[in-house]
Amino acid sequence: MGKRVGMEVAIASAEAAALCRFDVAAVYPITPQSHVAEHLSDIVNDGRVDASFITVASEHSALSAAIGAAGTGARTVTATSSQGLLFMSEILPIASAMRLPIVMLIANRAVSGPINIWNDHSDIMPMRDTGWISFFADNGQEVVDMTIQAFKVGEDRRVMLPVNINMDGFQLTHMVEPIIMPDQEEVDRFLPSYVPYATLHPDKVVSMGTLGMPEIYAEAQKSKDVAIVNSIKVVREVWNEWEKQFGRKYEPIQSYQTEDADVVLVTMGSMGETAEIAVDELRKLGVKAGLLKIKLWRPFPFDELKKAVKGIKVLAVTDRACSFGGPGGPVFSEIRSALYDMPKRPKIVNYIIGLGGRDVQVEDFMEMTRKAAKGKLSEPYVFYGVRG
Amino acid sequence: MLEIRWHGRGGQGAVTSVELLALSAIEEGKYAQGFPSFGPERRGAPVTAFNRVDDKQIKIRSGIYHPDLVVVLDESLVALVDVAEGLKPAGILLVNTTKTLEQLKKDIRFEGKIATCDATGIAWKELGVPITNTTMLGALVKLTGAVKLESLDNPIKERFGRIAAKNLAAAKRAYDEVRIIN
Amino acid sequence: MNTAMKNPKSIIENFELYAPKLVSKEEFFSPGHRACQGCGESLAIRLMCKALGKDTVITNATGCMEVISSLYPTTAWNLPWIHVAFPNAAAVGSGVEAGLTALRRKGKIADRRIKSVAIGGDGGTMDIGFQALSGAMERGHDMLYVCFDNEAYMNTGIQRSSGTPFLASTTTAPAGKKIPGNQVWKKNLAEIMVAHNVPYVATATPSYPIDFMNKVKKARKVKGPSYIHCFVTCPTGWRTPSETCIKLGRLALETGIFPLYEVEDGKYRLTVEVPEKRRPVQDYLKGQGRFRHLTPDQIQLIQERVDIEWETLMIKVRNSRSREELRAPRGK
Amino acid sequence: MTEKKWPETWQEINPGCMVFRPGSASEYHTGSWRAKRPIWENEKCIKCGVCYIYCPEGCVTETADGFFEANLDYCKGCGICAHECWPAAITMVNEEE
Repeated sequence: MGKRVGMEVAIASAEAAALCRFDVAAVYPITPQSHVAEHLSDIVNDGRVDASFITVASEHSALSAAIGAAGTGARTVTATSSQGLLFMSEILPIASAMRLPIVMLIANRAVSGPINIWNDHSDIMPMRDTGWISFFADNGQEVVDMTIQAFKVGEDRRVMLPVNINMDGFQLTHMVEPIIMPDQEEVDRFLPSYVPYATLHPDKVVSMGTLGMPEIYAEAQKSKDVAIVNSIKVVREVWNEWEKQFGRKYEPIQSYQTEDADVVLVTMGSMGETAEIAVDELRKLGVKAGLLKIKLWRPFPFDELKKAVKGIKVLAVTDRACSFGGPGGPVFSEIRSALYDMPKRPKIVNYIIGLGGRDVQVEDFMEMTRKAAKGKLSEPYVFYGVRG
Repeated sequence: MLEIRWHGRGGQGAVTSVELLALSAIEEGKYAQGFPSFGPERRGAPVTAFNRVDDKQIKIRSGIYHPDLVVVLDESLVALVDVAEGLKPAGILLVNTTKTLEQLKKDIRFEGKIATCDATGIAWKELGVPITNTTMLGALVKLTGAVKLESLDNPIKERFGRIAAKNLAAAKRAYDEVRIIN
Repeated sequence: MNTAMKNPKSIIENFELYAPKLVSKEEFFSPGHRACQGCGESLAIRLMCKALGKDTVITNATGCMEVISSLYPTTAWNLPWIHVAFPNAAAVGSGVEAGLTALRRKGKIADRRIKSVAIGGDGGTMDIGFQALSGAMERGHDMLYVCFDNEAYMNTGIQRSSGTPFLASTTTAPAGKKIPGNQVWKKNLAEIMVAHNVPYVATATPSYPIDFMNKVKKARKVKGPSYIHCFVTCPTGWRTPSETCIKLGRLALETGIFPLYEVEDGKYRLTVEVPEKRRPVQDYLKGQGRFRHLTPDQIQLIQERVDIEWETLMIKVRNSRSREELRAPRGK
Repeated sequence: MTEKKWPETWQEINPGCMVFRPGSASEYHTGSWRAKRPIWENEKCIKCGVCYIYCPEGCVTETADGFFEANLDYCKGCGICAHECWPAAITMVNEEE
């Protein structure tokens, strides 16, 4: 059942894509994604996967070439980070509108300026409304598993949408850690070969990317929204299947020590495991702390969230991005809005943490939890640990 | 859990060392992390890299501030960088040097154990080049027992191919020669 | 009276006179498209598709041709067609090529060559799409890029592009009281493509349909990148009568403003001869609304520059040699 | 001009707004744009096909006897064919005539 190996997570993500036997990779290098780009090209140039690797001239071209390739029916992968993702932003909503199941590995990184190459989530957050399915990984194992799952979810005829896997830059991408790498035969069993809905080929002529007049544009948008909203069923299905075959459980929202918890942290990405230690430490001190880890960011798991917060008095939502001039961090405002209709909802506070590679330690999570217990902070959202 | 900080200069292979140690531990069935100080690495500039090794799953993903062991690949760094910063009082400072304790004490403010190993000398003899990262791995293994010495075999073979045997020989010599000098 | 009647020698030789009859009757660009009356670009597309034939995938940059041909739920295209955005046709086309190549190699699609062809206007090619084009050509994809250059952003309302000629009046470089239109000379993209070592580069115009179609066929055969810079008239943007669409392309050639040539493996060749004594640029400029404001001095300035450009090209035609010819003989 | 046929509901929109009916633009008739239409005088026609090749609509077709005619469902009346015809066999006349 797979092989336990030590591997850098960026490399492991490329290996996972290789297990999916991709046909085309179009990738432009950017720190901290560059090891993904390099390793994908290693895999292709060593002939381990029969694929074309396009050394595109920009991220804009990377996603554009990925769309062209996916349009022909090729299983296509790309990867980026930060400014690169923002440079792709023109093309992101088109990829989903064209219903092409491209898989994108994102090494999450802060957005300039000032320029900063370190990890936070300010690259993906502005892209949350582009119609991509978004997974967030806690660790290298999840990166590998989610990469394989992403192809299956995206290519499902009921979905037909691009999927991105968010892995924290450096914290995950540059980490050598133990990972169970599934066998090729296992992945082949899990992931059937891709049968595209339509392809650019003269044998069956299609026009892709047509003009939507006002008379149909709104209907087209509705159809895309329904597709992504409904995709959560397929995500659950694929994750159940994964658990059955590989024994590792995935849930849109993963709860940790929340059954009797009064105050519960909310995290996305690699800080989740550090936060678990904080919960353990707080429990030793008699604080009924817990943790919710969001694994599926789009489509947002509203039902799972409502179920997960039952009985909780205070939610301390951490955000690794700002919404300047907005109501708080994007995860916070999402969660607060999601729970608005609940007759008995927890109080919700918001910490902006871990911006641009700022380390957040166990003690920080403990302190945040303790301060949040009152259900109110000094400000609507607090930049935790910011000097001044 | 064992936490280790490596000091070297860009190009000296500190990042390779943390990777090799992590791979060796994982191969033993242990849990480990190996990661560089995040950011651009420039040849010649002082760099750090980190390891965690444990028998249980390692959840923590924040930085290492209080290591159990500090490894210094390049003795010239001792005068430039506070290599003992945050080192646990019960921890060990391992330096690639031929200097005496008195000489080292001029630059190092650390009351705990200090170990030295002439890794440069060993590397010259065994490898023909003054690249000390694999050599110092042997010294590290001796001082910490993080992994078994033979667990270095496979990762080093995979990494270095034809010159693996020389690297392993160098590590073995450092394993034998490293001394705690206080 | 058309120019052909006045100066029959300058246009088509007798051989070419009946050539249209020999052209494939198959239409891959259907009527019902919403291009303006007398649109030179839609004509060029129609001819290009005939020359390409059915084993082709078209990638279209945003622009007039995409808008007028693809109103959902209909399409004017009888070829596989994809449009993504404005600046990226070359990148998308390179992905199409990579996809087709990989799938063919892996036996997932039929084993026959399908040509990826990307098209865009002057703005989508020479300005916003330039980086993507440079990358796609430099990487050596087996693809053809055709730029349909009507010398301004026509889709958005005749704004100036780097393809806009010197002193032409556009909506963002208007003929004002102080500044008389576009202040710089047109960018020579064909030359830039030659500098990319693209094995086949050509200029063309639908006014010379057989020449254009032959170039498309030749470019299609190239196993690697090829580039055609196709000069097309825009009656709306140029403020010219719709019926003069073809004549203007001919005048552009006969005045030397837009010479028709090809560069094969580095060697330049004129494909349509121009009379020894070229017509004055005045003949081309007059009657175009965008040049109506020009003074005799300004026309003279254009004439001088065209003369220099022409001579520059002639030097290349006379002296350039293909890489094959330049290859040093091996051994002795 | 034919009726615009939009899909009625979002459910009827093809995924990705893909169109699987090549050449379906011809359902729309651009003939209504025309103010003048071309008339061929076959006595003058030399059957060279210049009118056919230069038509931006592709709506000029060859008849069985080798002459040419325009499909007036699509002809926009641009006048290129008349302007380019060597023997002046085509004239543009007002739609009302």
